[in-house]
Amino acid sequence: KNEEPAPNDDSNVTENDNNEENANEEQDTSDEGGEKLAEEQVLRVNWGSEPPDLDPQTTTDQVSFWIINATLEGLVRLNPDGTVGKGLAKDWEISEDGLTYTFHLRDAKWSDGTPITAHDFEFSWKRALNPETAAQYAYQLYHIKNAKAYNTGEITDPSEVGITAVDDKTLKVELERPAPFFLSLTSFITYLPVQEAAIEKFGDEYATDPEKMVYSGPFKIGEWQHEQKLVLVKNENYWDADAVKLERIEGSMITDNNTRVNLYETGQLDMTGVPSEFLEKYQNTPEYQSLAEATTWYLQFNCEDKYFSNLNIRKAFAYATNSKAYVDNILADGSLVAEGLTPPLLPGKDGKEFAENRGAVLPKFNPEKAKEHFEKGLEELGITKEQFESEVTLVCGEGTWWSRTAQAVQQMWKQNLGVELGIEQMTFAMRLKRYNDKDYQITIAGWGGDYNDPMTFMDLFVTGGGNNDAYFSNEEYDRLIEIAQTGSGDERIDAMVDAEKILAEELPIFPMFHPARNFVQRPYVKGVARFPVGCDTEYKWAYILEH
Amino acid sequence: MTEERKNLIEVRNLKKYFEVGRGQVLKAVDGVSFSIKEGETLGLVGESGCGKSTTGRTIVRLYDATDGEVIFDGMNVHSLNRQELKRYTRKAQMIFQDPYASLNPRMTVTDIIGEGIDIHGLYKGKERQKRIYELLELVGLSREHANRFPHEFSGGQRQRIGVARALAIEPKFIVCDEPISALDVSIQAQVVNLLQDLQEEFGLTYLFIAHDLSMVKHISDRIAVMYLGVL
Amino acid sequence: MAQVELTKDSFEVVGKDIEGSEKIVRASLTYWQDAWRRLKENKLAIVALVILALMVAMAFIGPHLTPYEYDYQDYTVINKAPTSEHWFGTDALGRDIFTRCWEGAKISLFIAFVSTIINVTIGVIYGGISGYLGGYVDIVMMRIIEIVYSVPVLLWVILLMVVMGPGLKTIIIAISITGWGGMARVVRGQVLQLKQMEFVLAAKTLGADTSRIITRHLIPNTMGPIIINLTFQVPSAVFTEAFLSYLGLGIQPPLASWGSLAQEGTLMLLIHPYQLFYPALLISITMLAFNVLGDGLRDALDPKLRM
Amino acid sequence: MLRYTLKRTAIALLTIWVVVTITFFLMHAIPGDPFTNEKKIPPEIMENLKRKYGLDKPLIVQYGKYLQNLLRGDLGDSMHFKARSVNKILGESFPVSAKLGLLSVGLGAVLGITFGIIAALNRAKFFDYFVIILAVIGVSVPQFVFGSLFQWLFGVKFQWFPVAQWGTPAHYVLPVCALGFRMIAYIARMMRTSMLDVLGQDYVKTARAKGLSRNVVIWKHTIRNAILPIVTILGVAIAGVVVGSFVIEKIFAVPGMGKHLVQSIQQNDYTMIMGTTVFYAIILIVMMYLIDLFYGIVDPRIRLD
Amino acid sequence: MANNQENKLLEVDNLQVSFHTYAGEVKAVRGVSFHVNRGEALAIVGESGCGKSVTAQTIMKLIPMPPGKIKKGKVVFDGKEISKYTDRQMEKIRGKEISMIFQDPMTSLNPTMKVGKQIMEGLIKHQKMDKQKAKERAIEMLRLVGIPNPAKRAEQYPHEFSGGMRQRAMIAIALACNPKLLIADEPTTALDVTIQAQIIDLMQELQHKLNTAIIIITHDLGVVADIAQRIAVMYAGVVIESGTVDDIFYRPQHPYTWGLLQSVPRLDVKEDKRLVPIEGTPPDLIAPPKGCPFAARCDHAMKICKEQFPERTEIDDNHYVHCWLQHSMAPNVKNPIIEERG
Ligand SMILES: Nc1ncnc2c1ncn2[C@@H]1O[C@H](COP(=O)(O)OP(=O)(O)OP(=O)(O)O)[C@@H](O)[C@H]1O
Ligand SMILES: Nc1ncnc2c1ncn2[C@@H]1O[C@H](COP(=O)(O)OP(=O)(O)OP(=O)(O)O)[C@@H](O)[C@H]1O
Ligand SMILES: [Mg+2]
Ligand SMILES: [Mg+2]
Repeated sequence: KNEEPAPNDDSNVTENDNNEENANEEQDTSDEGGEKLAEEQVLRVNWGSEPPDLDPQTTTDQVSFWIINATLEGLVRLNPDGTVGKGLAKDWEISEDGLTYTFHLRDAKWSDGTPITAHDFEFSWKRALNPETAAQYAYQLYHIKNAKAYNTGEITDPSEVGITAVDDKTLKVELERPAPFFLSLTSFITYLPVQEAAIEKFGDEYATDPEKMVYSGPFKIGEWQHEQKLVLVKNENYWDADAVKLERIEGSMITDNNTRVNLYETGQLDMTGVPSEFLEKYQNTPEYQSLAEATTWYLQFNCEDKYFSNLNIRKAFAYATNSKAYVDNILADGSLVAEGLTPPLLPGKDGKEFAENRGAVLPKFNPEKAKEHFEKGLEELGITKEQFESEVTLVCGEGTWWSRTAQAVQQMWKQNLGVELGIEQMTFAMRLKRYNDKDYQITIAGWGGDYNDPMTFMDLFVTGGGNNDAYFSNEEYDRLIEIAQTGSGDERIDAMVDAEKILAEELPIFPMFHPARNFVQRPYVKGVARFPVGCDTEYKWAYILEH
Repeated sequence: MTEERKNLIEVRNLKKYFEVGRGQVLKAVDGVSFSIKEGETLGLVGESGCGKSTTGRTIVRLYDATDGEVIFDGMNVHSLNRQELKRYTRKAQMIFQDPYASLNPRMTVTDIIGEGIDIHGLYKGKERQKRIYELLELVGLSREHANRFPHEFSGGQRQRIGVARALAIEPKFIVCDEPISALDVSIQAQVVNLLQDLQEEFGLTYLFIAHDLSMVKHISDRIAVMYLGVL
Repeated sequence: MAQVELTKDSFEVVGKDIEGSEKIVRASLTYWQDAWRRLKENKLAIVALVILALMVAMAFIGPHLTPYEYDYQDYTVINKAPTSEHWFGTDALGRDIFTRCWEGAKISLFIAFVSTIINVTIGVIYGGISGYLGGYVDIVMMRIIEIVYSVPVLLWVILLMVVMGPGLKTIIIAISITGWGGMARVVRGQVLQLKQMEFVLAAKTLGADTSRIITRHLIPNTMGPIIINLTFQVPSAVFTEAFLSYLGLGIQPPLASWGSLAQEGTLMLLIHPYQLFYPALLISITMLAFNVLGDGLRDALDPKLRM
Repeated sequence: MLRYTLKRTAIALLTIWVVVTITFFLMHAIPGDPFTNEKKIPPEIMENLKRKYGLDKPLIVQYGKYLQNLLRGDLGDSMHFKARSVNKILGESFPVSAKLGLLSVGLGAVLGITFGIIAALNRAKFFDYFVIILAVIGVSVPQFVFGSLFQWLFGVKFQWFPVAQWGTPAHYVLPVCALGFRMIAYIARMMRTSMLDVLGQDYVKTARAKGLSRNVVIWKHTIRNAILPIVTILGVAIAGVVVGSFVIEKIFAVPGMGKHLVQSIQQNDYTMIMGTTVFYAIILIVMMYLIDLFYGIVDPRIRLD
Repeated sequence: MANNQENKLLEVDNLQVSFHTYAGEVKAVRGVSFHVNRGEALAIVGESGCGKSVTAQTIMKLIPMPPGKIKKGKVVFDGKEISKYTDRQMEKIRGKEISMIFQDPMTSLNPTMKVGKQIMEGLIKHQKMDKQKAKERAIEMLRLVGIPNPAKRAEQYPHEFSGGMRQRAMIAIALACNPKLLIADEPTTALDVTIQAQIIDLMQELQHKLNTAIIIITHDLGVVADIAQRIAVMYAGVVIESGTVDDIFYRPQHPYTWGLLQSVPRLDVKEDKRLVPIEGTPPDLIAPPKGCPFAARCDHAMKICKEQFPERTEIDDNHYVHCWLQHSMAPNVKNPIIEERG
């Protein structure tokens, strides 16, 4: 999914998503043995901003994700430990070839009391693919047979799409090609069903008002004061209502970092992300927690640029970048130094994380080598350092965080490479235009995983890939990714490990670090599950201890 | 008064109306006719508010006439184009009623007197300076005063600066709009004497506006009395 | 009064001495010399002027008073409160705030001066023309100001950034896009009054054209309000720049301006207040100096206060 | 009067049209579109989106359509807040901003004018210096500093007022103060100058010569004449402040219009950009008109024509 | 005159007023003394800038402070030393006991208040009239000062008045409350002759009916002759000669007074006679000369004149002069005025 904005960046107003409000606390999901529940099961959180769109098929932003995830139920719902748990599907079968999934739905009801059927799923998924819906995340469904063709207008008959409600309780899904992560993907927001009747009834008005939606998840929207407050209340019609302890989730919409912290300080929030500025204050308190995030920040080189098409130049900048010093000193918040593109937490083989299978593949910080490569590169290009300096800039986004990172690496290069580059800070739209126009040389970019598989990172840099802003092109890499996409089991993982090595060798990007999610949470708040990918905060199992 | 002297300026049925909101019209000057011969002084008197200043200002084209003609030296002042108008301003000048208000407080005397010279490009550089000194001395001030500001002068001296400014571009005709009524007696005398001296020396023609009959009588060859916009 | 002894001699008639009496005791000076003299007599204004001069001087000297470059990062002293090594403390990248403050002074003062000059020039001329010509010209010109105010300035700024690329020039133009409007309106108001004054009519009689009347007669007499307004424009330029920086449209890092330093400092307000304090202090001192100097200037240029 | 009003209205409409036109084309000239995320959308989907929002048509057609809708008072649907119309968003956020803005202008005007008057009456005395310093602090310390400081001091430290958010009048206090502070400073400074000017006028002397008490002289003869420049400032200030302050709304989590002014541009939310612009333009023009009317009321010498 | 003490309404004693400006201390009034009896009219004449207005405004405590400052001297009105009064105490005197007509009618009226209202204000305050009565009285006053159609005019703003009318409105304000003392600072400059005569009549009527004392400041000697009983001639911040009207017009002693009288054009003198101006300008009050301030412009100046300010010489009971020519050692100078008028 989206490239995350800078963690704890104060400028998150500019982006659709907003993830400062996260935490992951797997250890808290234990039973409440010996714990006494509080009388009032009210959790006070900060959504960060107004959810722009609560229609699961069209929405794209993090805030809406949290709310939709809490109010709608999919076929599956991730367990607190990240494994696939049961949702509306009570069980399912996967065909041998991995191409056909058959889901059996349980008896569950919408919040208005009507039963939830397989037809709702068929309707919703096809709705996501219908070109008229113009769902941005329609491509999340492209794994399904003919989904892309239908969405792009190549075919117009929705019945050709591999989604069929066999009967009220059975949903059959045919895939274009095997996708081992498809099951977990059905918990993704775009896959969550809306009630057909509600869409017909409310039309464009759907999800504009708590009264104009029908819920299937653990919570309903109780109150929605635009741009101020959105309150979730328990949905008594939820199939697993017994497991839901919280009565209310009171969510405010606060963007400012200082304000969030101040509200936490004065007891008006039960949890909040900790902006980097406040780390020192909270780092040593019991309320502070830091979790890894399935996100990677990297230097990205434009491989079609006059200078950065030269491998030696790219290598020079990679060797000259001391990620560890940056992570330890500037971030100092539990972020991890990157050892490859794919962050930890994503599954690999042998019961280990992919990152472990891969190991550390990146060039290690080495100023001597950096200079060597730089000299060589300049020679190959036939230019002087001054020329290089005068023409090359580092492009970065707006906001304090971004500029700080840019300044840190810029200084590293100045000290280690003797090259002083200019920094160009700009707005998101301007930066994107520069990327699209191939009109940049180096930039700082980040990528956050969409689903629980290394592929969510690895397919980034295939030739002509939509998000391949490095304009990297390598046949071997493309081949390996192809194998990983169509293959299965260990073969996939090995192919992706090899692909990582190519990235580390060819360096279209130089991964720097995986940010941590830092937050404070009152000790009496338990059971909030946090995930590294997708909708990252799960409130279903949360509860409040007596305090 | 010698008959052969020709009329320098002829005002024929001059009208000047002001629009005072909501379509109402104030007839400040309503059909005034008179003529002034070369070298003559015409005194214009009348009650306060009867349109004397307006007449004067319309003659030098500070206002556009609503109707009527001002013939100066054979040409109609109100149908001149820009170029001709500039030439006309060289010949007809005005001394203003209020010596305090009519000098720009942020200009030196040199600048004030020199302005007309610059506009009409009469003299440049050293000659300009020389001319300004001449003018200062002519109106009874000294070179010393050239670099000073209006506020450093007494009322009479200011009025004299106003006269020097008018004379700087060597006009033939000067409208003197109550040049003295704001001054005290001793200074009034200075200014009036100065005007008379200049008339003798350069053969200037004056339209002398005042409400003080005794002063007008003292200076004028002929007197016209205005009442409610008409003579 | 000490009595002078009266002798016959004392009563010798000497007659009048006009030259002596007409001599105004003060030396003759030009307008600006005179204003300067008056300004010099205003001690407060001189103090302000000295402070401003010091600020400018420090902008050049300040960064060299420390062994650090403004962009030198020392990871061992991140976010350290002021010490004898780092007089204003260090920031989140371990840079010396003292050095950065003075480096920032260069930029902020430059932006403040230049954009203020541009704003004042455009605003004054525009307002002068609008007020003097009046009528339909005035109506149209005032509507143009409304239009310029209404079209979101950020759109212009972004367009500028795209077309011209980031940089001081772009920032200054961006700040100037709307900055002149307020000044224009103030000047117009004054000119509407002034143009009725007789000295303007007098200039007209001399055949002065419009541009001459506006520049030589009207504008100099509007100096008071212009200066008051100007002292408000200076901080406003500094903060507009900070806001642009905040949106990624301002000064490019690692350079910093006072505005962006203060902006960053605010993030640290609750933890490391000194990071805000010093830039804010410098801004405030400068603005105070500007204001006091402005007051002094206004008095010095105001004929009512002259004798 | 009627004719004048009609004339002004016609000119105002023309002005708004120009604003709309410039903004419309400017907004399309800058990079980006409403749907671009960091994560790029496949081009086919982008086409679907553009078709849905009518962005696939030639610009001039879109412009014509927009004008048409505008004439009907329909500002369209926001492209960011998918299911909310611009009319609705403005309808919800404007009253909040307006309340906040008017309160702060009110505070600024009342205190600013009072301070200005007192300072002028005590020229070169303690209170005068106090006001000058206050004014300098007010204009030289950025608003975000005041916002953050007030929040921390009165919200966290002393807990006198709510830290942030909107609701009860107690919530208004801090943002109003933070916004108002600058106003107070600005107005006090202007009022002081203006008062000093008027106090030196002869007619004030006349009033005193009549034996009127100091208060009557100040209230009836001085303030009215000194207030004109303040009215000029206030008019523009009100227009600026009732549409909200981005910074203050962000700090105090106020659900106002200010954020939309900035955000809509950052998000390329076309309809929202247009909507806020038109809205602001109308307010500004109305304020200007009111100023002119007010001029006439305060000072009978100023005629409307 | 024995009735002096009770009869004296106002006494100004050695008044010194300065203005502090950047350029230095402007010594506008440098020791002025005079008195006004009840029902009497005193004229103060003198060249522009000699301190007439400042003196008048100091009596009312209306000079701006700062920059103005009363350095010395006292003002006694009706037995009360009002120079010691606070502003608040002065409020009871101003308008009611002493009222003033200001020199500049253009700027002395509040531009944003209807003329009628401006007249009413004082009436309501001092005469405790209600609004209706005050309004009637205000209209009455306007009629008295010769403004046609007063009821309509009362509803107009000052800018709708012509210069002359504004001056008359000022006069109406000052006369409205029947003060004991009226200070009129050049009340008739902007008026044409007929109106001027009307106003003078009005003031005289007031003087006779209500026994009002008047200080009239003017440079129009014609007016002085009509209304005043006594004249004080000021020059550069000091009174240099004072006496009855006849004293000053027919037996003036100071060369400056002579100059003043000679520079007035008169309808009775034959046309082409040139006016005789006083040449030169008054001294700069920042650095006034230590001797007689007129010395530099005086045909008869002597060495001593430049050294020392002449002492007061009493010519007769009410007539005194400060001039060294009065000194026994001074040469005899023939008095041009006495010559001319016999
Ligand atoms: N710009 C103007 N707009 C409207 N009315 C005007 C204007 N100028 C003059 N008037 C009016 O025209 C009439 C004549 O005015 P003018 O100034 O000519 O009088 P005046 O005879 O010179 O009087 P004074 O002796 O006071 O100078 C007056 O009623 C005046 O109010
Ligand atoms: N506010 C002030 N600040 C400084 N100097 C002042 C001030 N008011 C008056 N003066 C000076 O005091 C002196 C006396 O002024 P005053 O107004 O009494 O003159 P005047 O005799 O009334 O003259 P006029 O006939 O012009 O009215 C002048 O030199 C004047 O410049
Ligand atoms: Mg006139
Ligand atoms: Mg006077």
